[in-house]
Amino acid sequence: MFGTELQLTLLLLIPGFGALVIAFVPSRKIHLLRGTSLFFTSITFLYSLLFFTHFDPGAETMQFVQKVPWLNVGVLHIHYHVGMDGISLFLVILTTFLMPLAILASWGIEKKVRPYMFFMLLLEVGMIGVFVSLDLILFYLFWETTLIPMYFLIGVWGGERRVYAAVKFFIYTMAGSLLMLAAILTLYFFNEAQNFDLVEITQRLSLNQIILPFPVELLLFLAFFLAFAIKVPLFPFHTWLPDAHVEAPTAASVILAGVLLKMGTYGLLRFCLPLFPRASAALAPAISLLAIVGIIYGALVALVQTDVKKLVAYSSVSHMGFVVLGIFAFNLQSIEGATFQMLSHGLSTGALFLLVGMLYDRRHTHLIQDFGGLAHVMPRLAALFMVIMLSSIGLPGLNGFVGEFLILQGTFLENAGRAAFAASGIVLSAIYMLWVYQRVFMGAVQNDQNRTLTDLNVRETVILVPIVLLVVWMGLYPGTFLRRMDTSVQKVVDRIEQVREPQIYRVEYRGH
Amino acid sequence: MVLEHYWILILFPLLGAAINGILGRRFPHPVIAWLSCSMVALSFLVALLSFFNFIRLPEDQRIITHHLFTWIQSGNFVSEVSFLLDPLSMVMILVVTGVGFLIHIYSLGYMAGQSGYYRYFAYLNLFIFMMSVLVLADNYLLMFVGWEGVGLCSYLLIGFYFEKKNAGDAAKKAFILNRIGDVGFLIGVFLIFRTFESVQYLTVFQAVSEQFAVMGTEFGVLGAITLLLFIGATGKSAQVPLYVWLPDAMEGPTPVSALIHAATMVTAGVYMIARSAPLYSRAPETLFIIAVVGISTALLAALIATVQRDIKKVLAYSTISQLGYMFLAIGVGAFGAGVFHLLTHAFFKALLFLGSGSVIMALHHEQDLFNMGGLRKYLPVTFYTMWMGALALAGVPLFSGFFSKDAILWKTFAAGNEALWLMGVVVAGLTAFYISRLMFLAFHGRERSEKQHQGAPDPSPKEPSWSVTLPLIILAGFSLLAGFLGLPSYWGSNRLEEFLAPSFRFQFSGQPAAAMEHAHLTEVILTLVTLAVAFFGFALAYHFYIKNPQVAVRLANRFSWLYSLLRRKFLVDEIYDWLLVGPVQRLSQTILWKGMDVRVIDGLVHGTASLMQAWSHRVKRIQSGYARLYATWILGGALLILFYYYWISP
Amino acid sequence: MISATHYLTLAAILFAIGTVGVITRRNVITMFMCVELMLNAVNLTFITFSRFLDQIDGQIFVFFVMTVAAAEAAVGLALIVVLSRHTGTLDVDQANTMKW
Amino acid sequence: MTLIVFYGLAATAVTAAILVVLMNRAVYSALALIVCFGATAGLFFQLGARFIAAVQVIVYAGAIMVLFLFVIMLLDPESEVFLPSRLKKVPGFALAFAVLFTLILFQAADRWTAAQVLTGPIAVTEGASWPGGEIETLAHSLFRDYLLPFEVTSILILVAVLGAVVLTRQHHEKE
Repeated sequence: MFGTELQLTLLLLIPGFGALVIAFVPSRKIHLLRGTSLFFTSITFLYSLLFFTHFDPGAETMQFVQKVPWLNVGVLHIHYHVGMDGISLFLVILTTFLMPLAILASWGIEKKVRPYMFFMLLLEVGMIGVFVSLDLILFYLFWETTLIPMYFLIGVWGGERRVYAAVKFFIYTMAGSLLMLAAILTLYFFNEAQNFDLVEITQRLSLNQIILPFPVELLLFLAFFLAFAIKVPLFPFHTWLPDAHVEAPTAASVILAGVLLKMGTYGLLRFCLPLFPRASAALAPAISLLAIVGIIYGALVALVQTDVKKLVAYSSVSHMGFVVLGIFAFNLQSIEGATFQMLSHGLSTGALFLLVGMLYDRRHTHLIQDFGGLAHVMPRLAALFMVIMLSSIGLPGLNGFVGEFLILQGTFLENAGRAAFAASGIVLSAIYMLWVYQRVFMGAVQNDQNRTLTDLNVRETVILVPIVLLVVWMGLYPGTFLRRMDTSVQKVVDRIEQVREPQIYRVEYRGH
Repeated sequence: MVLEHYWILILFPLLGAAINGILGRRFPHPVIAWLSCSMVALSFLVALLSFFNFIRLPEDQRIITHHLFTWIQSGNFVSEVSFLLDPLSMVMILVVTGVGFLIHIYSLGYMAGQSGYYRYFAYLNLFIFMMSVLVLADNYLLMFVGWEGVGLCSYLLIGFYFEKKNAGDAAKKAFILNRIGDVGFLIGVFLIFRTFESVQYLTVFQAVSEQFAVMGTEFGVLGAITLLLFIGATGKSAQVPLYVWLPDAMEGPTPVSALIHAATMVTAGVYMIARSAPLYSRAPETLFIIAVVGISTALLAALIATVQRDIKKVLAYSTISQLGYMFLAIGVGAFGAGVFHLLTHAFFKALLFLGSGSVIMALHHEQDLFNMGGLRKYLPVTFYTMWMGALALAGVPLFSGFFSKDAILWKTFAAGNEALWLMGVVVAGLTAFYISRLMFLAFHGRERSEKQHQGAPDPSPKEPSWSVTLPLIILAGFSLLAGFLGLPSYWGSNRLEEFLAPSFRFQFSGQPAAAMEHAHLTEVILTLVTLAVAFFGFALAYHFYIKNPQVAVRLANRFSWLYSLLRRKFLVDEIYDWLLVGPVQRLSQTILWKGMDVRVIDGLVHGTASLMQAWSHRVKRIQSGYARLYATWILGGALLILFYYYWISP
Repeated sequence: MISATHYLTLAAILFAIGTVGVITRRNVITMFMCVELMLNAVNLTFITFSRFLDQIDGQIFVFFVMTVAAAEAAVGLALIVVLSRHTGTLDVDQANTMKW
Repeated sequence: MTLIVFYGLAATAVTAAILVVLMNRAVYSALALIVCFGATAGLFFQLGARFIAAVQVIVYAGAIMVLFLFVIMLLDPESEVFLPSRLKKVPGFALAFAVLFTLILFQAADRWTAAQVLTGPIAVTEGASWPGGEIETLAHSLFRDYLLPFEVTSILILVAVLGAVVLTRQHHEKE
C-alpha cells in the first residue's frame, strides 16, 4: 500500500475501519472492545511511523499527496486533497502516538464501552484528517468531525458537571468554526478558479491572481483567527478549557490537551499566515499582546487553583500562549519553536493529565488538599510526575525547553520587549508547578486514605514510559524533529516576508 | 589521549545517577554508595590526568575543544554540545570533581542508614554531571543547561527530607529564585545571539574584541548583556536581592550544603562572569554595579551571620558574604582574584560545613549553637580541622583565605575604590567575629547541650567514622596550603593568576587599574590594617563568648531593636512576602480568577446565553396553539409580501 | 367587453371570503370547507391565465390541485374524525395543546 | 351575452361563498359550497376549459363534497357547544386583512390589464385556439410533459388513502 496514492488515505481508513468493527462487537464484551481499539490505534501508530521514515526533509512541496475531485456541484469544485509537510507530519504522529496511550488509559471506563471506543476512533479519524487535509471544505469537515465525539466523550463519560462543560465546549467551538465556514465561502467567491484548494489558493494569492482588498483580508483573517483562537485557546477565549478538562474523562483530557488544542495553532500556521499574510502582519502586535497576557494570566490563575486538573488546564493556556507568540513572530526560529512546542506540550500536558487521572482512579478526587505526601506511598508515580513536571516547566535537556527557547529567541529577534515579558511565564510556571508538586507529593501523609494507595501498575507504567523516553529524546536531540520542519516552516516565513517590510533585526554596535 | 577525551569525565556521574536513580531502590546500600563514589572518583581521576597533561602543553595551546553533537539548530541559530577545556574550566573541574569526590566519601558515613539512600546518591551524581556540563560547556546555551541542571539538583537535594514542610518550602524557594535569575540569564543569551549571531564563547569573544576595541562611555548593548547575565548570577550565587534562598537551603543534608551551597554551585555565577570576562571588562557600568552588589551582599550577610543561632545558618550567611567578596573582586576587574577566592573558599567552606555536619551528627541533629559547647574534647579531629577552616575564613596569614581575600581587597584599593575597600575591611572584621563566635560557642566553654546532661544511653558525643573524618583532614590540608598558589606580589609570583591568564586573553586591557600594581609598601600596609580589624573581631568574639558571656547578652538587650532586626535577617523575607508573594496571590485569586475569568469572561458567555433564553421565553408566546391565530399571521405575512412586490419593489 | 380583470377580481373576492372564513369560523369542518373555497378561487385564476396566455399548463395545474385537494380532503377529514374522537369537540380553539 | 352569463355566475358564486362562511350549520355551509363549485364550473366552461369544468362538477362538487357531508353526519357538529375563546380580536383583524388583501389583488389585476399583459390574443367570446380541442392538448401535455408528476400524484393519492385508513383504524383498535 505504501508508496501508492492511497498511502495517506489509508491512515485515515485504519481507525475508521476500527470504528466500524467496534460498532459490530457485542457491547457486553468489554475486553474485546478494548483490545480491538487498542489494536487499531496501535496499527495506526505503527503505520504512521512509515511516513516519518519516508519523509523527505528537503522537499519544497507537500508530500504523500492524493488529490481527486470529490464534489463537483455546478460551480463548486471540492477536492479530496490530502498531503503532509514538516509541520503536519509530527502532529499526525503525535496524534497516533497518544491514541493507543489514551485507549490504555481508558481501562477504567466500565460504562458504555462500545460507544466510548467508537467515539475515540472516530476522533482519531477527525484529528488526522484535520492535519492532512489540504482542501478548505475537507478541512472544515474534519474540524467539525472532531467536535462531535469530543462532545459526547465529555458529556457522557465526564464528571459531575459534564453536561455544562460539554455544551460550553461545543458552543464555544461551534461559534468560532461557523465564522470560519463563512470566511471559507467568502474566500471562494474571490477565487476565480472556484475551488477550495489550499495549495492552489495560496499560490494564486502570492502571484496576485486572487486579489483580496485589505479590509476583506482583515475580516477573513479575523474569522479564521477566532475559530483557531478559541481552539488554542487564546486569552480571553479560554474559559471553556478548564471546565472541559475538569469534567472530561482522563483519555479525553489527554486528547483534548494533547491534540485538539494543537489544531488551533496548526490552523493559524497552515491557514491564517499563508492565506492572509498582510492581515497577520498587521495584527501581529495585538495578537502577541493577547498571547503574552495569556501566558502570564494563565500562569497566575493556575497558581491559585485548588483542583489539579484545572491547574493543568490553566497551565495549557499559558503554554499555548507561547506557541501563538512564536507563530506571530514570523521568523524561522520562533515558528519552528512554536511547532516544536506544540509537540512537547502535547506530550507533557498529555502525560500530566494521565498522571492526574491515575491519581483520580485511586482517590476519586482532583482536589490538591486531599493529597499530600504521596511520594512516600507512590515513589514511582512521584518520580515520573517530577520528570514530566520538569519537562513542562522547560528544564533544559527535556523537551519543553527547546520549544520555549526557540520561541523566545525568535520573538526576541522580532521584538525584545515581547520576549522579555513572555519570559516571566517561565518563572511563573516553575512557581505553580513546584507548589502543586509540593502539596501533592511532599510533606507527611495527612489523609489516612492516602496511606494505602498502590503505586503504578504495569499498564500504567507502559503508558508513561514511552512518553518519558520521548520527552528526553526531544530534549536532548531535537534535531530529529527540527530538521524535518525546516523547509516547511521556511515556506511560511517566506510567505510572510513577501508582504512585509524588511526587518532590521540587528542592533547597532556600540563603539566602533 | 586523556586530553582528547577529557569530556568523558562527565559521563561517569551521569551513568551513576542513571543506574542508582532507576534501579537503586533494589540495591543494598553499600552497592549504591560505592557505585556512586567510584563514578565520581573516575571523573576526578580523568580530570587529574587531564590536568597533568594540560600543564605540559605550551600556554597558547591550552584551549581544547571537543565537539560531540549539534543540539539545537534552527536557521542561523546553532547550539552545539561541545566542550571547552581551558585553564579556567580546568581549575573549576578539578574543584568540582575533587571536592565532590570528598563529599561523596563523607556522605557514605553521614547518610548511613537513612531512607532514600539511593535517591541521595543519584541526585549527588547528577549534580556532579550537571556542574561538569556547566563548567566545561563551550557555549552559553550549554552552560545554561548545566546552570538549570544544578538548580534542579539543588532543588532535589534541599527537598531531600521532603516529608518536612520546611524542606519542601526551601527547595521550592531556591528553585524559584534561581529561576528568576535564570530568566535574566536567558534573555542575556538572546541578546548575545542577536548581537553576535552566535552563542559560542570563542566566537563571541573574538567578535567582541574586534568590535569593541575602544571603550565607549554610554551604556550600550554590552552593558545590557552583562547586566542580564549578572541577574542570573545573583540568583545562582545568592547575591542581593535574590540571596534569600541560600539560608533556607540549609534544610538539605549537610554534605549537600557543603558541596552545592558552599563549594561549587553557588560559585557558578562567579565562574560565569569570569568566563565572560571579555564582555564584562568592556562594560564598566555593569562592573561597578557588580562591585556594589557584591560588597553590600558581603556586608549584609556578615551582619546577619553575627547573631544566628543555627550553626548551619551562620555558615550559610558566611557563604553569601564570601560570595559577595568574589563579586567585589570581579566588579573591580580582578577576575583572577575572584577565581582564586572561589578556589580557597571551596576548600575551607566545604571543610567548615562538613565539620558542622560532624558536630550535628555527634549531637543527634542538634543545630543550635547555644545548645553546644565544650565539644573540643569529644570531637578532636573535627575541632582541629574546623579551626583550620575558621582561620582560613577569617584570613589569618598563611592560611589560604588570607591570600585570596587580601588579593581582592588589594585589587579593590588599587582600582581606586577606597570606599569599597573600607567596607571590605569591615566585612573582614565581621567575618573574624562570627566565625570565632561559632567556634567558641560550639567547641569551647561549658557544655550546654541538654542531650549531654540527660542520661541518654550514649551520653558523650563521639567522633563519627573514618569516612567523615578523612575528608575533613584532606580539606583542612587544602585550606592551609591552597593559598600558596597565589602569593601576593611582594612575596612571590601568583601562579594561579598566571595559569589562568590565557582564559582572560580577550579581556579588555585598556583599564588604568594596573597603575598601583607594584606599590608593595601600600599593599603590605593595607594587609596589616585588614589583619588588625580581623584580630579585633576575633578578640571581641573571645571577650563576648569565652571571657565574659554576659556582655553579649547585655549588649543584645541594650540594642534590642538592632539585635532583633539582625536576628530576623533585616525582615527581607517578610518584605518579599508582603510586597510580592501576597499581592500576586491575591491578584490571581480575586481579580484574575474569580474576577476576570469567572465574572467577566464567563459572565459574558453566560450572559449571552441567558439573554437568548430570556428572549426565547418571550418569543415562544407566538406559538400559542391557536390555529386561527397562526392563519392570521400567515395572512399578515402574505400581505407584507404583496405590499413589497406591488408598492415597494414593483 | 369582458377581460381577464373580471375573472381575476372575482377570484380575489372568493379567495378573501374563504380566508375570512378560515380565520373566523371555529368549527373545524367549516374551516376546512373554506380552505376548499380558497383553493377553488385559485383554480379560477389558473384557468383564467391559461386562457389569456394561451397555455394549457394552467389547466394542468388545476388538475393537480384538484387531486391534491382530494388527497388532502381524505387525510384532513380523517384527522378531523380522530380529533373529534380524541377531544370530543370540533372547536379548533380547544385544540391548542401544541404550544410553547 | 357573455358578460351577462359571467355576472350571473359570479353573483351566484359570491353569494354561495358568503353563505359558506355565514351559515351556522355545517350542512348548510356544505350545500352552499356545492353551489359555489357549480357556479365556478360554469365559469371554467365559459373560459374554454371544458374538461376541467366537468372534473370540477364530478370530483369536487360530487365526490369531495359527499365526503364532507358524510363526515358532517358522522360527527354531528350541530350539537357542538362552543366555549368562549380567548381569540376575541381575530375576526376583526381577519376582516380588515381580507379587505386589504382584496384591494391589493384587485389593484394587481388592474395593473396587469393596464400593462397589457393579459390582453392575450384570445377573447372569451372567440373559440379556443388549441388545435384538436383543448382536451386533446391537455391530454398530450399531461401524459407527455407532466407524466412523472402525474404518476407521483397517483402515489400521493394512494398514500392519502392509506393514511386516512391508518388514522381512523388505529383509533378503533384502542377502543
